[in-house]
Amino acid sequence: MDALIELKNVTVKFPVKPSFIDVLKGKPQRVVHAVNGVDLTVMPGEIIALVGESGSGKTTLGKAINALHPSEVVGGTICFEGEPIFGTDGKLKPGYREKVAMIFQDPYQSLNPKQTIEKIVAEPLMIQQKNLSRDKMRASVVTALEQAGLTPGESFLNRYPHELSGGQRQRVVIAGALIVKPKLIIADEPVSMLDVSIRSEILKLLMELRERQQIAYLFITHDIALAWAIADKIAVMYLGTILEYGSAENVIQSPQNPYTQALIEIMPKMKMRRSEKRALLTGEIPDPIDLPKGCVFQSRCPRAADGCMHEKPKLTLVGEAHYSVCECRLEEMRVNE
Amino acid sequence: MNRKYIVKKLFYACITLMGVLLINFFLFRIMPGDPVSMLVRNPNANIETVEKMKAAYGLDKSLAAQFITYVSSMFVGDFGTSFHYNMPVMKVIGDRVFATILLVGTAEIIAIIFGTFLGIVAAHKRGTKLDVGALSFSLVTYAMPSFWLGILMIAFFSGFLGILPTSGMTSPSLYFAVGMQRASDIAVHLVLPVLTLALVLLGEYMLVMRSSLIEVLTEDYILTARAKGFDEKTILKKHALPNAMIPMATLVAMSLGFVIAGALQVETVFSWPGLGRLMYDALQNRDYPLLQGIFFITSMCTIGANLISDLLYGYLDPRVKE
Amino acid sequence: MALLEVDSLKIAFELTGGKRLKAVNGISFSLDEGETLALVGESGSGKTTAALSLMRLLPKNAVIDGGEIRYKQRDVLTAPEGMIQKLRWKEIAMIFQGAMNALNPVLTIEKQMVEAILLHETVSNEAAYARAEMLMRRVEIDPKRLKQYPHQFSGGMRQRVMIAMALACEPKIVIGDEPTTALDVMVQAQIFELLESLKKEMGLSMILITHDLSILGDICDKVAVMYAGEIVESGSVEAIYEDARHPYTQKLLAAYPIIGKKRGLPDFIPGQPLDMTKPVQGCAFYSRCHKAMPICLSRPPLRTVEGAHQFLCHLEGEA
Amino acid sequence: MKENQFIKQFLKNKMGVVGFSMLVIFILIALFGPMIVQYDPQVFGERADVLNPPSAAHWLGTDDLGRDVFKALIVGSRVSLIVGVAATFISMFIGTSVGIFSGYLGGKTDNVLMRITDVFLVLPWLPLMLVLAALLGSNIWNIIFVIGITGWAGTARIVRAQTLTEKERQYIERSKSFGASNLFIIWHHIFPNVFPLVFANTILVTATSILSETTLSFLGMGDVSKPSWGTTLHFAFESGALSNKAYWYFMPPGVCVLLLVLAFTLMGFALDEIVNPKLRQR
Amino acid sequence: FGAAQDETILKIGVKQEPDSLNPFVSWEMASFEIFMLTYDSLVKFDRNYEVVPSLATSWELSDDQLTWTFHLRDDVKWHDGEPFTSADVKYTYEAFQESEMGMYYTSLGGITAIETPDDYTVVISTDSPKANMLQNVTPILPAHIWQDQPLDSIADFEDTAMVGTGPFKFVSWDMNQQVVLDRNPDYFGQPANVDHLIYVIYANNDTMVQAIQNGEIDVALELDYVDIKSALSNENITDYAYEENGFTELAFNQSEWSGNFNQLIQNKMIRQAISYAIDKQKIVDLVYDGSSMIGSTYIPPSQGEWHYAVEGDKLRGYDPEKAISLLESEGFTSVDADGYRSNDSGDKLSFLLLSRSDNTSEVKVGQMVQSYLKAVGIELNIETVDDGVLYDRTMGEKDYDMFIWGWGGDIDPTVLLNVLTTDNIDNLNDIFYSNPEYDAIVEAQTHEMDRAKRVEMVHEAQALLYEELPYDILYYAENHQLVRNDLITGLTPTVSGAVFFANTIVNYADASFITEAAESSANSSAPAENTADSTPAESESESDGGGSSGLVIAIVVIVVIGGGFFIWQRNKSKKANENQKNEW
Ligand SMILES: Nc1ncnc2c1ncn2[C@@H]1O[C@H](COP(=O)(O)OP(=O)(O)OP(=O)(O)O)[C@@H](O)[C@H]1O
Ligand SMILES: Nc1ncnc2c1ncn2[C@@H]1O[C@H](COP(=O)(O)OP(=O)(O)OP(=O)(O)O)[C@@H](O)[C@H]1O
Ligand SMILES: [Mg+2]
Ligand SMILES: [Mg+2]
Repeated sequence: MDALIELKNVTVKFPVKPSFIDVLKGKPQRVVHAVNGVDLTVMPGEIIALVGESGSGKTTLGKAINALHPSEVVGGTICFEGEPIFGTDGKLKPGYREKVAMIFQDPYQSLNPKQTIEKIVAEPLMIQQKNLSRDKMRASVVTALEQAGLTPGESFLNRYPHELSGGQRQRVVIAGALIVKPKLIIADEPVSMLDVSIRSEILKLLMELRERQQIAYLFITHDIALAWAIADKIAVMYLGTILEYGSAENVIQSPQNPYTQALIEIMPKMKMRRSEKRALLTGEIPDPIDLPKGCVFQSRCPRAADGCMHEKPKLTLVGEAHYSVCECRLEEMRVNE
Repeated sequence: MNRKYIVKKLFYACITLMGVLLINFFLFRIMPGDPVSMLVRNPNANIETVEKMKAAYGLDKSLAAQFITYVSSMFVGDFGTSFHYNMPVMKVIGDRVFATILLVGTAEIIAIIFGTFLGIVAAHKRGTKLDVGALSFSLVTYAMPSFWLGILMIAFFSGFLGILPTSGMTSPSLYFAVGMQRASDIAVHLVLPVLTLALVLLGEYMLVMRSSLIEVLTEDYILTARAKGFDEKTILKKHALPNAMIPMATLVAMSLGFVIAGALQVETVFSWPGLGRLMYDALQNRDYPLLQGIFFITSMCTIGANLISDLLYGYLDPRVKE
Repeated sequence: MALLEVDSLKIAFELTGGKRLKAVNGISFSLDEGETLALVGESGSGKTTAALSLMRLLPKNAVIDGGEIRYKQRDVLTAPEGMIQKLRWKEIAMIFQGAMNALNPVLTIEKQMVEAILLHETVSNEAAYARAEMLMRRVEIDPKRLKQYPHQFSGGMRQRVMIAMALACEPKIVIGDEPTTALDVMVQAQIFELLESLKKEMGLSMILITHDLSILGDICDKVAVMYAGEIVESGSVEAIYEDARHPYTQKLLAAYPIIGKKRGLPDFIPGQPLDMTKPVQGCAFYSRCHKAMPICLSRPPLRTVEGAHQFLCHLEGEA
Repeated sequence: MKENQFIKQFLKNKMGVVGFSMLVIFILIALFGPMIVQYDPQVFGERADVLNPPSAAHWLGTDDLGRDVFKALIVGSRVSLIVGVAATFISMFIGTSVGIFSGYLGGKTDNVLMRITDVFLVLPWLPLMLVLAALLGSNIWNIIFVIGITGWAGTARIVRAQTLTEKERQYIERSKSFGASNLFIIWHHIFPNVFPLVFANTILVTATSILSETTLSFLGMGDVSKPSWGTTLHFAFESGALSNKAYWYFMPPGVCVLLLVLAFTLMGFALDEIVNPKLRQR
Repeated sequence: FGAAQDETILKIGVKQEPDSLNPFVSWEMASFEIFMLTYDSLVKFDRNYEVVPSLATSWELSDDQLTWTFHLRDDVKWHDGEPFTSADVKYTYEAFQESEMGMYYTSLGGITAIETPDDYTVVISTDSPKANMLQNVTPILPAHIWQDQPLDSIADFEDTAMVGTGPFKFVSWDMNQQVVLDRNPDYFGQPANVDHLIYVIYANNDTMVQAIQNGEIDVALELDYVDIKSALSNENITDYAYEENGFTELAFNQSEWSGNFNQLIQNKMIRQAISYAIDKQKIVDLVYDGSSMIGSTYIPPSQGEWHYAVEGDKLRGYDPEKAISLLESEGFTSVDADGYRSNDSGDKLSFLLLSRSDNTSEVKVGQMVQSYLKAVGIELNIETVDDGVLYDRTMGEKDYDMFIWGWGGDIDPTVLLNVLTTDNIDNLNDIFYSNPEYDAIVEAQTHEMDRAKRVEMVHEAQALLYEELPYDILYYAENHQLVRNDLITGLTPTVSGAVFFANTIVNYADASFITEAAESSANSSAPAENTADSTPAESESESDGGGSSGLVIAIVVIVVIGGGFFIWQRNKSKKANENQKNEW
């Protein structure tokens, strides 16, 4: 099968707003290396979870795929169905936005409180298909709402976001993404703001949509347990770099990278943990403006060796469909039951 | 507070200043009414006299040439010669500065003290009669045209009660007085204009202080302070006020700049010999250099006050970085 | 005797428009010296409200509708204001939800820490500063940073500063109101590690408020599960994890995906939390319960499983 | 916030209701007053009619040309209101546009617009108004223009600040992810959300505009062919009402201005409390 | 401090401030008055405006009427002690003539040479007979101070001491506040009775009237009747009313330029119709409460015989019927819905009037004119503009039909008559009026040394203007001067009716305070150095009665409020200290 989307050596570098004095002194422009040479492939209908600590560049990468960053800051190539999404003139290929939608973390914040649900859901159509008639638009809105599990769709049209519960709001967000019939949805922590008791409701909806419409997901989360629960593949990100990538089973059950291992280790397990000492990482996280020369994780890595300081390790195949930048393979994890 | 912040603000202030200079110059050039016309509406003037005066004031040159002269002389502190007073603008202004500073300064101090105080009381006793009273009082003074308030003051204190002088800064009969006698004479003349100006300012200060404090009092860190076991007064003083003072301080600093120009109404009503009235007279006399000078000075004050308020902001609020 | 006892406490908020919101609806629990109690429940279940009432910090529109709070056998709710001021921080301290806003932005960390010490204890300034430095070291922040302002710290550090501050007067009880939400797993682990060691060292009692059941095992002794202002189930952590009886607790536990366990979607609870301005008939969980029965429309009894493990349900409950 | 909820909140606010009622009364007076009272500023009284104290024939006495003060106030309410509202419209339009574009577009646009705003902010507004009024001549449209053009800078600042927080909202990001243009976002998201603030500010700016008109007129820069409260005050002060103790002449117009401005201020204050939930009465 | 309690200060309230104290620059009445007090001229006027000796004791005119010889006093000293000589006169006259600056320059017109045969004789030659030679009151300046100043920069010269020979010495001028003069004890004429003279400058009539009622000033000048009404009931105040030497006119655009104005205004009959339509008496009644004289001819009645009184049916009274019939006979018969007239070719009787915004009386007059014209079917739109704009629009753009403004005159009528001469177009002639016949009469009268004949010629000129009507003279405003009769005595009005600002300084010499006691109650003063020092020094002495009660009030208010604040604070902290005993 052909890849739906393929990232090759994607980088995102935000220029740091220089201080006035620096401009006067003529200091060179500094940049935040938010994403640093990421290769990633998403197949149609696949769920890839992107996990990592705060600030590791997950959202930035998601937005890069959604072409939300100005093209100057994005490097490398992003291909959609085999073609680069930016033409040679630097313009986004028409129609791309209809294929890729994004869902954001906070359902309370992603809906304009001043608009009716109808307007919110219809917004992509208003932007992308300007000459659609009102009736057609309304019909599509109703369909999208019902697909997102808000039935009957009509009863929601004239409501305002504040009249809905958190879960319903997130469904509205999803309906807004569905209305353009996307092939890829980038979901940036879509459930982390919801109460645990209703999270799975939303996740279930996403899964169903995949089944029905063959939508692929780039699922961004910092909860590795959640990734384990729903994703086909997991990519572990740290400081803009993917440190480990592979099928969920492989990554969770036989993590190859010390960082992945630490992440798994530290997750609460819903067990009494009186006697165990937590395997905390020590050391400072490097500044994304001045990335270290070698491995980005060296400063906190329990197994950092001399070599890690000098050479940037590459993602290499460490098992079947399993890549890691590091092969410090631990003994099998205790979590294997 | 970091240096970057200061440098940036200074730079912006300079840009603003340049903008002011530009507007200042061209605004007065496009004004109708040849300034010399004010001098020649006299049976004895003739055309040569007018030409001579124009030449004397540099009005016969081209606009561009005038602008260059204007800016370059401004840099050496020369604001030209007042058409009307035939004196260096700086000197004319200099003579008035004291009166305005005295008036505005006293009024500001009173307004700040009582405005803040009332605001604190009202916010603290929110919803009580005290609050409603203070609030109504402030809203009314805020809504009052200041010149009218001045007229009422004169009508009541000078006309009806006859205890305070109507206008001016000194009694003519005490012209030769010195020392305490003079000081008390000025003080007596100061009462009504200061009261008027202070009342007008006070309303706004009170309202801002009140809402700023109310807002601060809902913040989580106030809850923290309460949880620490502090009594209400200490919380107010040590935790709420430093935060509530931030908008207040910037408002005061900014209004300090405006108030000099705003004193125009009060100075006109009370014949107070300050910059505000000078400005009004200069406008009537179409005294460009003088008007420019005053505009420049007051804009400078405002820019300065803005700068102070920015710096104050940076000082009071450690969060301000860039 | 228990250090702190709460007995059928009821708290309501008076809303504009005359409505009343019953945020806490007759809860009882107790806390012994050195014990850690977890108050869990979803958003809006009344956890923060209950905690604030312990220090009498409720907002002005809150009304205590009944019940009692006893600290060291003395009634907290009726104590004079001066006494309460002494109770606060010296006896019971609190780590607030969102340390971001709980620290005064215009005062240095040092000032905020020292002022509490000086208020409650008669020590010299130097001693207070020395204590602050010690506390900073204790929470693994360079004491030099005492001179800095809150905004200069990262979220995790601020949380640690808040913890250090809570410990400044060596209180008997520390209440942690969701001290780790919005933090990374890595930072969360650090903070639990810290709390745990502090607790051991200082013999603290703690009340930990959270909506995350999965972390309980890391740090708590007892759990009280709240739903709509009521404690629907309480007991030791083991009892809850292994022998949850209330359908709500059971469902909640199943809602967490656990690494290593079977892959697949976790469970969820359909429906929405109650509108607490409306009166509750019978069991508050009725509308969302998968085991709801007609009898649930009447008030459920409090059942005891064994020891301190109790739950509020018409069903006998099975594990 | 939904409209009816907003209205409910407003109705609960005593200050807002008082202010609103006062405003309604003034609007009614301005609308119908001139139709009911017959007042022609060009009809002068006789010598004996000059500066007469209040009587049954002249409820608020007569002015220096023997005309009825009460009727003059009724007729003058129109000008005061129209000038206040129209000038506010101009300054709100400029201020809101500048604020939104500056805040939303950021970068160089922001810098340039804000520097211009700064200049307008530091120029002494009252003298500037006087200068411009002198420049343009004092007919009512010029007065409106002058008040409008000098009063927008503060609004621009406030709107910009609000836009800055507004543009960080996720729904803006969401809209962008669908490929929305800047204008689309400004029109559909930014503007509706800064509107409550703009509205509350409008009310307060109206108060200021009315005061400005009064002040300009008082200082002799008003349009004498369209008598307003300010021009009435001007003539009162200039024709010896004060020394002649003609309180009926200089008190009522001032009180009218005070009440009208107070009406707007009260409403603005109430709106502020509604728009800014932290100030809301508990 | 050697506070001399018995020094007297005459305090005169004025609205006008000197524009400059340099006679080459100044134009204002206030400056003119100060120059009269500090300097002297060769001759001056007495109360009846008769010419009397001043620096010149006597003078002769040659038979050809072209050479004047003035004999000067030999006992005059400048304020700095230098002797006054004929060289000073020569310097002064030549300086004004050569610099061509200032208000005195034109009155020296026609002088061709000045010779000084000795220190106390001045011989002045003219090219033709100079009728106004003795009306020339140019102040004589001290050559020893001024002569080093180059004439082309004489405008910048600041004679800060204002050294003169006059009865008063200049002390200081604080702008917008006061001008202070001291008595010159060595004055060669009658020295003043008062020790000091202060002009107190007021921005507003009302406050000035209030001030004289409160006793803050002794004299208040330049007031309208409406301003002083309240003071008239005060028996301690005497009102001196006088006709201003000037008029307020409704001016009509007579420009040949055919731009943006209604040409109909150049029709004499329409102008006359307008004149008939206006009820001048009612204007005077309402705006001045009847206390001004309605206008007729060009030279005001206050100039005595120079004024031409129109008689019989030539006098245009208020007659709207007549106005309408005039308009109809000019073809303006059709009346539109608004009541405005036009003629068959569609020319509308619609005019634009400019009036000065800072002159409330004129604004009111404009409004009344508007309503009178409306009554006869003429539409009048009013724009109020400030003086500068008015000047621009009249002299520059000429886009007006009428305006209201006024002129003030001199003792000699020439100055006023000159305004409407063709020579003065683009200068003083603000309506571009040109009439060769008129020009000729005005020119001729300046050389007519026979007074009776000259009066005849001046009347002729006025009759012409009255008929042609370039200006409709609306009224001769009446002005009022108030004096505290309980404090000041010795004042006698001049023939004009005024006491001060009346082209003569006799009343400054005559004014004296009634008793020491009365004066010292309103005045306790200490002599200052030459210039007054406004920074308060540390010294103690009691302040005056009215002021101190105000001060007391101010202090009391502050103390009460401050005390309240303090007590509130104290109460708070007390409360907070309770309940602090128990431990948990
Ligand atoms: N617009 C921007 N300009 C400059 N730096 C940015 C920008 N957006 C993100 N960054 C930086 O890029 C890095 C990655 O940020 P990103 O938001 O992608 O992290 P994340 O993994 O999504 O974190 P979180 O879990 O907190 O959402 C961070 O260091 C962040 O500060
Ligand atoms: N000051 C207040 N006024 C009115 N209602 C309030 C107030 N504070 C809280 N409430 C309401 O009381 C109920 C309980 O709130 P509380 O903050 O105790 O919940 P919580 O369990 O802490 O939730 P979360 O997990 O979101 O912090 C909620 O419905 C809330 O809306
Ligand atoms: Mg993110
Ligand atoms: Mg909470």
